[in-house]
Amino acid sequence: PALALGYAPKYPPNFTHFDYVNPAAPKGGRLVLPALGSFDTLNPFTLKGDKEAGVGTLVVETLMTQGEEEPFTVYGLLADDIRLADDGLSVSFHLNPRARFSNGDKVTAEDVKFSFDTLTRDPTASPSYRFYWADVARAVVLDAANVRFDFKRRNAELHLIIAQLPVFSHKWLPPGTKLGDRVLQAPIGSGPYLLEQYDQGKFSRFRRNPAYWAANEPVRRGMYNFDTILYRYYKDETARLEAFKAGEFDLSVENVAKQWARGYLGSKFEDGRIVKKTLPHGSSAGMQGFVFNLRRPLFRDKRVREALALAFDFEWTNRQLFYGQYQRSDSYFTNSELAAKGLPGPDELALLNPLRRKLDPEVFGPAVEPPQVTGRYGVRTNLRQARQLLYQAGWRYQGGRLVDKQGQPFEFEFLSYSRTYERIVASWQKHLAKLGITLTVRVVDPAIYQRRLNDFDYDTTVVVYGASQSPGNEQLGYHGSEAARTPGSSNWAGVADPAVDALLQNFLHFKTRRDLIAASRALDRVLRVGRYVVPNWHIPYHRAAWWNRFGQPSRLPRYYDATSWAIETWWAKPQEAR
Amino acid sequence: MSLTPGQRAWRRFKANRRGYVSLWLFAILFVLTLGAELLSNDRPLLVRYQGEFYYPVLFEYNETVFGGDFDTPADYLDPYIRDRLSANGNFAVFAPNPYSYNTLNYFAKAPNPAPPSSANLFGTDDRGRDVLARLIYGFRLSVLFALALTVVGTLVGIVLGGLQGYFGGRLDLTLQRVIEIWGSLPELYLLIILSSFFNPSLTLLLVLLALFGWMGLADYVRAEFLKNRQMDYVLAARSLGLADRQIMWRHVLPNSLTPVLAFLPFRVSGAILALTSLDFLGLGVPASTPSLGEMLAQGKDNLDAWWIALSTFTVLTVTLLLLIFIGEGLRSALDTRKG
Amino acid sequence: MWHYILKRLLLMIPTLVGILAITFAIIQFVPGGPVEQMVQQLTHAGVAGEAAQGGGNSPFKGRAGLSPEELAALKAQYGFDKPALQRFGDMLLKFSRFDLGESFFHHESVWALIVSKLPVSMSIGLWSFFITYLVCIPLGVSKAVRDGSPFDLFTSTVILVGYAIPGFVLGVALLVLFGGGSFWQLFPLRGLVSENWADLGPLDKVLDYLWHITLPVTASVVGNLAVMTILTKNVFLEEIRRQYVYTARAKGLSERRILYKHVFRNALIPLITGFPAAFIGAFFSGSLLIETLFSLDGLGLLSYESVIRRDYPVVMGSLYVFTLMGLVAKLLSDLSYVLVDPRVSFEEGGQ
Amino acid sequence: MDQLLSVEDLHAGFGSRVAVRGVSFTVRAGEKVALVGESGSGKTVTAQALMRLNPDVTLSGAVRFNGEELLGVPERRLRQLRGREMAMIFQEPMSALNPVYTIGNQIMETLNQHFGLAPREARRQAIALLARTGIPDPEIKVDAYPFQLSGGQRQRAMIAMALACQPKLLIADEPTTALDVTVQAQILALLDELQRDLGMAVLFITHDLNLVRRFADRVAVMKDGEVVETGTVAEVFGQPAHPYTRELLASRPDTLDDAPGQAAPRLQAESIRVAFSRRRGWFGKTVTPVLHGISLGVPAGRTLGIVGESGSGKTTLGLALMRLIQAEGQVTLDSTRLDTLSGQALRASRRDYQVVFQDPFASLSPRLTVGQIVGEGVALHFPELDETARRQRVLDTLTEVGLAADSVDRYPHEFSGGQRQRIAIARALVLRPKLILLDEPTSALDATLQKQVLQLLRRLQHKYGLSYLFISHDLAVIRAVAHEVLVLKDGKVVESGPTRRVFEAPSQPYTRDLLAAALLGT
Ligand SMILES: Nc1ncnc2c1ncn2[C@@H]1O[C@H](COP(=O)(O)OP(=O)(O)OP(=O)(O)O)[C@@H](O)[C@H]1O
Ligand SMILES: Nc1ncnc2c1ncn2[C@@H]1O[C@H](COP(=O)(O)OP(=O)(O)OP(=O)(O)O)[C@@H](O)[C@H]1O
Ligand SMILES: [Mg+2]
Ligand SMILES: [Mg+2]
Repeated sequence: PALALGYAPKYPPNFTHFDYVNPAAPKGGRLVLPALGSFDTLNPFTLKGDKEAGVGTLVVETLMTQGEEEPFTVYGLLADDIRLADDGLSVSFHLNPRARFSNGDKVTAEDVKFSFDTLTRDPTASPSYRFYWADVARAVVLDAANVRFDFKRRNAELHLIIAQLPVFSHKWLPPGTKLGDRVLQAPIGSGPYLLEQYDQGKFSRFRRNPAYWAANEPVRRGMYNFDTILYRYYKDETARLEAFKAGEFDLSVENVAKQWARGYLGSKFEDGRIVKKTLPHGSSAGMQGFVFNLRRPLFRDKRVREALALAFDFEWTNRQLFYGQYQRSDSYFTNSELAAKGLPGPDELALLNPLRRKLDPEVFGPAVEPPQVTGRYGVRTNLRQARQLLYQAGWRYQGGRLVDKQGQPFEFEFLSYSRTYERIVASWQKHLAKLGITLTVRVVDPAIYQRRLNDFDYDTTVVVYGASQSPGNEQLGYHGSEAARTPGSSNWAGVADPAVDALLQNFLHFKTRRDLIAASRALDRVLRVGRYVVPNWHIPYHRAAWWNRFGQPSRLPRYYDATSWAIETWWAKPQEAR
Repeated sequence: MSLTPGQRAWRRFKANRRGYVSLWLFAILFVLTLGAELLSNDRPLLVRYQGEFYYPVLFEYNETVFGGDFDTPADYLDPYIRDRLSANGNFAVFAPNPYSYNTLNYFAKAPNPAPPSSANLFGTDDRGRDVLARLIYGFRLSVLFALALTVVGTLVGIVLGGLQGYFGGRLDLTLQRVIEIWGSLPELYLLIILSSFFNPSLTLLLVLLALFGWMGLADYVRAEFLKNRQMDYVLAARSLGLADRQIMWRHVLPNSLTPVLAFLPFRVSGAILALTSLDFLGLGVPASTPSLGEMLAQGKDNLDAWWIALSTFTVLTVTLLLLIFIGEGLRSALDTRKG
Repeated sequence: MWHYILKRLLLMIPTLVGILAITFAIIQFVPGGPVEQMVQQLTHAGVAGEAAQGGGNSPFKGRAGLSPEELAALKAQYGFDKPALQRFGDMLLKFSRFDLGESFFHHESVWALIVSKLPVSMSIGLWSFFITYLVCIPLGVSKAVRDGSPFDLFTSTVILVGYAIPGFVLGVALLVLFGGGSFWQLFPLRGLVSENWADLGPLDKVLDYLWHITLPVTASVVGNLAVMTILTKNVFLEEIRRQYVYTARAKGLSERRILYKHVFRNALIPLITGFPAAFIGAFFSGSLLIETLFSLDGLGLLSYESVIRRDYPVVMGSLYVFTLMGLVAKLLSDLSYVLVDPRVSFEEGGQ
Repeated sequence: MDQLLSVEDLHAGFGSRVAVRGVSFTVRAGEKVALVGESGSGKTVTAQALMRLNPDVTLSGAVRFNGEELLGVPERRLRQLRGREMAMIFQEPMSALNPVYTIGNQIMETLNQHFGLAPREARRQAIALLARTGIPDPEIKVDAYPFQLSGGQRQRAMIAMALACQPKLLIADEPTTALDVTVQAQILALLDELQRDLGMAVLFITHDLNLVRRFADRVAVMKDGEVVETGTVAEVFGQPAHPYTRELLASRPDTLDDAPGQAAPRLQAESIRVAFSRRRGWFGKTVTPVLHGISLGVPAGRTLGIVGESGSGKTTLGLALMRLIQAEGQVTLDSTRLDTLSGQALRASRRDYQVVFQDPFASLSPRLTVGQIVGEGVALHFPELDETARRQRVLDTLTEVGLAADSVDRYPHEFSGGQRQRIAIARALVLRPKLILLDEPTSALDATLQKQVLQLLRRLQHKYGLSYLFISHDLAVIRAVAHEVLVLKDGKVVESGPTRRVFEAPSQPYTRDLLAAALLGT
């Protein structure tokens, strides 16, 4: 019933509930949540339209569900069993005989195939499904309760990814209708909630399905305790925060440091009516950073990149701009066991040693840490070091500016589509100026930004190398030399290094989690030595505030999203339930 | 009693106390900010270092001149340089407000935006720049920008509106169509296109806003001209043999200025605000440019940092009030029926 | 007159075609089209916030961009596979039947989209419009009569302070003050009506509606007052000393009547210039910032989003409709000149 | 008889400029008092002060109406009196009428204000009033806007408006300046009738001494803001005490003594036609022909007088000849075809022919000083003159028409009606053109000034060989200046010829009527 990627699932087959829920949580009450923006469709699967916030998760369920304490383990939900073929080229699921759609119909293999086919073939469906399951060749109905997915090629995690397939009843889309014709009809799903009422762009209200089939399944016990879940839509952040403080909704998750520090204040916080808390999590933060586009000759030299990174004063930035809420990101797998630390271990060396000739010797030393700024003269010490590196790289001073051999001044541009970064980059600009380097900030509109990103037409910009707990073939997209040549890819830095390519192969065919960890750490070391980015920061906890009328389980999950955590595991305190 | 018309207009202007005083105040503010570099600057007015005098406000000196490390322009607020400048008999005389519009106060006590303190009288903005310095420079820049934009927009509006209204008929019909088409151009897209070719700059914005800024006024002027060209004095002027140009300029225009004068102050302040309006598209001027518009946008984003919004807003309101009062003075100066 | 009106109406056709053609041409040069928009939506590249959100357990499986075939498919979906001229021709043909086409990003026709935003736009627009004119004209008149008095100074200051506060700052201030989050809970923070509107009685519905629009209308009106008031004041000052005023006074008319009948009509031309446009505009008014702030779905937001997202059918469709209205408004204001002042004519050379 | 109105020691001023100093006079109920005097002596200011019409004028002294002190009463009370008890006919009917309302509307308004008449009834009365003032087709004219009327028609609309509520006191400021003698007689008869029937008193401001003699009971003579003499008409006219009064009475336009010799033709016009199109209702349009093919000629150094009923098309004819309105027909000036000229050539040609408009106030740009107005043409057509020479020339011309030198820097609205008329004359004369169209150029001038201006015109004619087209209702003036006359009626020439012949042996009945009416007053 459960399958994990390269390790044994935490919960045994006969487990009764997750540890991070309260199996005895009382049902009832109401949870009101904010949503940003607007919605004009209740269909979560289409390309067009602004999507409603709840339908996708509350009304529709997936074949299997992920445990929130392990990197990548799926537990049975609609499918109670999963079997990966020995050749790794197909996976089959056995459907739970109890599984029912909200209209009472049994969930059949036909529905699963129908859902898959619709999502990947319907022209009005969002193309992201096509991309996501591009390597799945077809779904095959074996019998009413069994369905098989055939793969085009072997892939270490594809069987777990297809387990995330949302399943809806074929009755929702009678023959001849397209997804795009079902704009204001929510899908017929098997989820714990039913859409009760909505007003386009304003609110949507869900009622707990009293006949929910999975109420006592182990993956659902003690979860989804509210009778009503109501989303209210706000278009403006200020309005949203004010509405929260006015009690229009119950839970606010903040992601702007300044707001967190200054907006969540007042008597309601002081007397405990609103609880303001940081909730630690273990999710990998990946790497956010200012990436250098190596396609530009200016950044070809590693010493130059290193010098530029030395000029960035994270300590000041964090203190003055972020109220000290962030931590420096040091790795491409920040905040996870996948990040390299200290000297390489034996597993890593096993991967690195064969490439020793192609690798910078620094890789075999301690993992590279981002520079720090300390002392009375602050960043000056770092700048002196940077100047040294620049001298080595052939730069010199002329007329108060840093110039190359041809006398061309050192100038580059920071591209962004949000004003936020002007402020963040300002101090870097200042320090670079001291080095004689001119950094200009260019803010463009999102479409132009995307166009320039696709064409790799930028000097530097801020990007996130997102990372799951279980990295996979996306790493090839980030760092592979093929991706470096493909317009529109995510190899923003343009890394084209045979050694990196070799290391990336490890993500396609690994056996155990240990292998994966070793592969990640080895890659991490190499990339960090490459100084492709000026590492930014991350936050290892959620910033959340809520009205004090809810019960929470005593344990937090490890990898989770704050809002889902509330929806799934909280309950209304009876005396205060509204 | 023998005063030229100009002198009489000036007397009427002076008679409007409010407008007169406002003009003075505005002129003083403007002249003061023209010398912004002397009021608010991160480069000292005078430095004595190892027995020699330097004038950083006028000349750029590299850091190495003062014993620094880098062969790049000195940052006089850097503690390393400050230490050198205050050691054994050296000294530096700073402007009353030792920040320029783009100076980061790297040593603010509180996170940015930092509230008013002795270091930053009006606090700092959200990246640590001194609000007072930005106000001083921002006022200067915004007013210059706005005046330029207003002059251009008003002139074009008057000329085209006047031509339409005065000649009527086919010219009117044609110009009207041209204006309609022109006015419906997707300004935003043009900006987006242009900004993908050029770095947004003040000049670019000035040109673009000027290209589109005159249309509203043209309608009003046209209407006034349509009405006034029917007056008998126009007939009389024609009978003198005046050319249309002269009739328009001397006879119709002075009597058609009411809406122009009413809108003038608003155009100026509108132009100041226009500097912000495109910011949210990333099409405004670079944030390093000190403009009142940029400060307002900051004020909105940092509502709890009241010192940004409040000080900018005050400057803006005062400017606007002064302009309106000057406008009223101007109106009564042109109103021959009075006084 | 008929002749002139007919001429103007006929001229609207080439004007409209011209406008559409130019805009269409310009759009061809806009960097970053709907396809890029969609790609960004699909791949979530770039960072807008200050820090990437860690969290969640959804395994991140972003792929290395889109393949050329996928891109081509997306392009075809938006009709970009056809040559521009053909697309333009198709569009004109459709527009001539008042068929505005389908939005790229919404599941609705452009018409339906515009219509669905009208309640918000009209609510704010019409109320602001009426309040503006109802306040500005009497205020401007009494300021003209009392030119230079303390009353004049005081009201000038007040309306100018109102003018100088940008709408969004005022909006935020109102929201914070009266939204209940930090100070007083007097007005609702979002929407046009309450969630339970359907269950209310007729009177309650009206009250609920008024209660909801108070803040947004206030925020959008306050800045509008100054210009109109000062304009009114100035034109009245201009007219108030004419001889016909003495004649009217000699008839024994009250000052009110003199002002509002005799002077008013003479002063009307500048006041009326913007009027039809403002009135028609009131139905289609949109203020991005106020709509966003009060979570209203209006045309301001629609236009802005359609520009930013490159939702060209919406851009062109609304341009078409609004321009048509604008042209009609302009004609109306021209006709109103003649109505107001019999001496005005549009003929060549006057007289 | 009790005093209806008594004015004592009235002072009025504009800022520092005092226009009226210590004026006193009385008007009894049903009495007709004439106020005569020099142009610019303060008659209009005095009249307007009685009703406190102009808030910019500072007043002191006492004005008692029916025993009630008016200078102190609140506006509310004044409003009840204005229009109802005391009504006013303004000197310049064009500027005094609201340009954007029909005259009917403006008359009805008074009726509605004081009698609360319903629109339908008010309209009926308005038409009746217009008819009584002798406006032809009152049912149509009631819907005309002021600019669609001739000068005399406007003036009659003004009179109708003042008489609408049958006031106790009528203040008539030059009420008949634009009326031909027949209509004038009709108006005077109307006033007489009202006085008889209702006991209406009339305060009558005029320059026309004949009128005073014929019509008034008592007379007050003003000069320089003061009343220099009062008394019954017989007393004042019989034994004038003040030198100014004597001078006034002595001034009569002397008759023309030139022999009607041959002279080279200067202006020649062939079958001039003009039609006005007028909007009817919203979209309709009617075209009314006003001139039906008029031909005329003016020799060099001669004056052609144009007379005719008010509304007969005199002004229109003049403007058509001057190429200021659209017209058909040929116009030749000194062998130049004016009607085919256009653009720069037309503008340059304008130096040779100038116009003095019937309504001087409206023809003066309100925002230019008199110096600018008069100097404008000089600067244009005599570019060779420098600033000082130009100014000197302007000053000289202003002095010639009897305006003080300080006028140069004042604005048109700061003058009296007669002064404005002289400004308009100065503007035309200063260019020394070959031909001047003078449309009622002396209607607002007192007899002395009138004489002075006419003499000036004649002197210039002799000196420079100027030709004049002289439109006037005042047949005495016509006789004094015109070598030939043209009698217009309904847009057609009914009679023309040498003045003496036409005046002594009119061939047409219309001309005979006209002359009869005029001589009645002599
Ligand atoms: N608005 C004004 N400002 C300044 N002076 C004025 C104003 N109006 C009139 N005056 C002056 O006041 C004096 C009296 O003018 P008023 O109009 O009463 O003369 P009047 O006797 O009616 O002359 P006329 O017979 O020419 O109409 C004149 O000298 C004139 O210049
Ligand atoms: N703009 C116009 N539109 C329509 N009708 C007009 C217009 N101007 C003048 N009229 C009419 O043309 C006729 C002739 O007018 P005109 O002004 O030439 O008369 P006039 O002979 O100068 O009379 P007066 O002695 O009263 O000045 C009048 O009946 C008048 O109503
Ligand atoms: Mg007078
Ligand atoms: Mg006339």
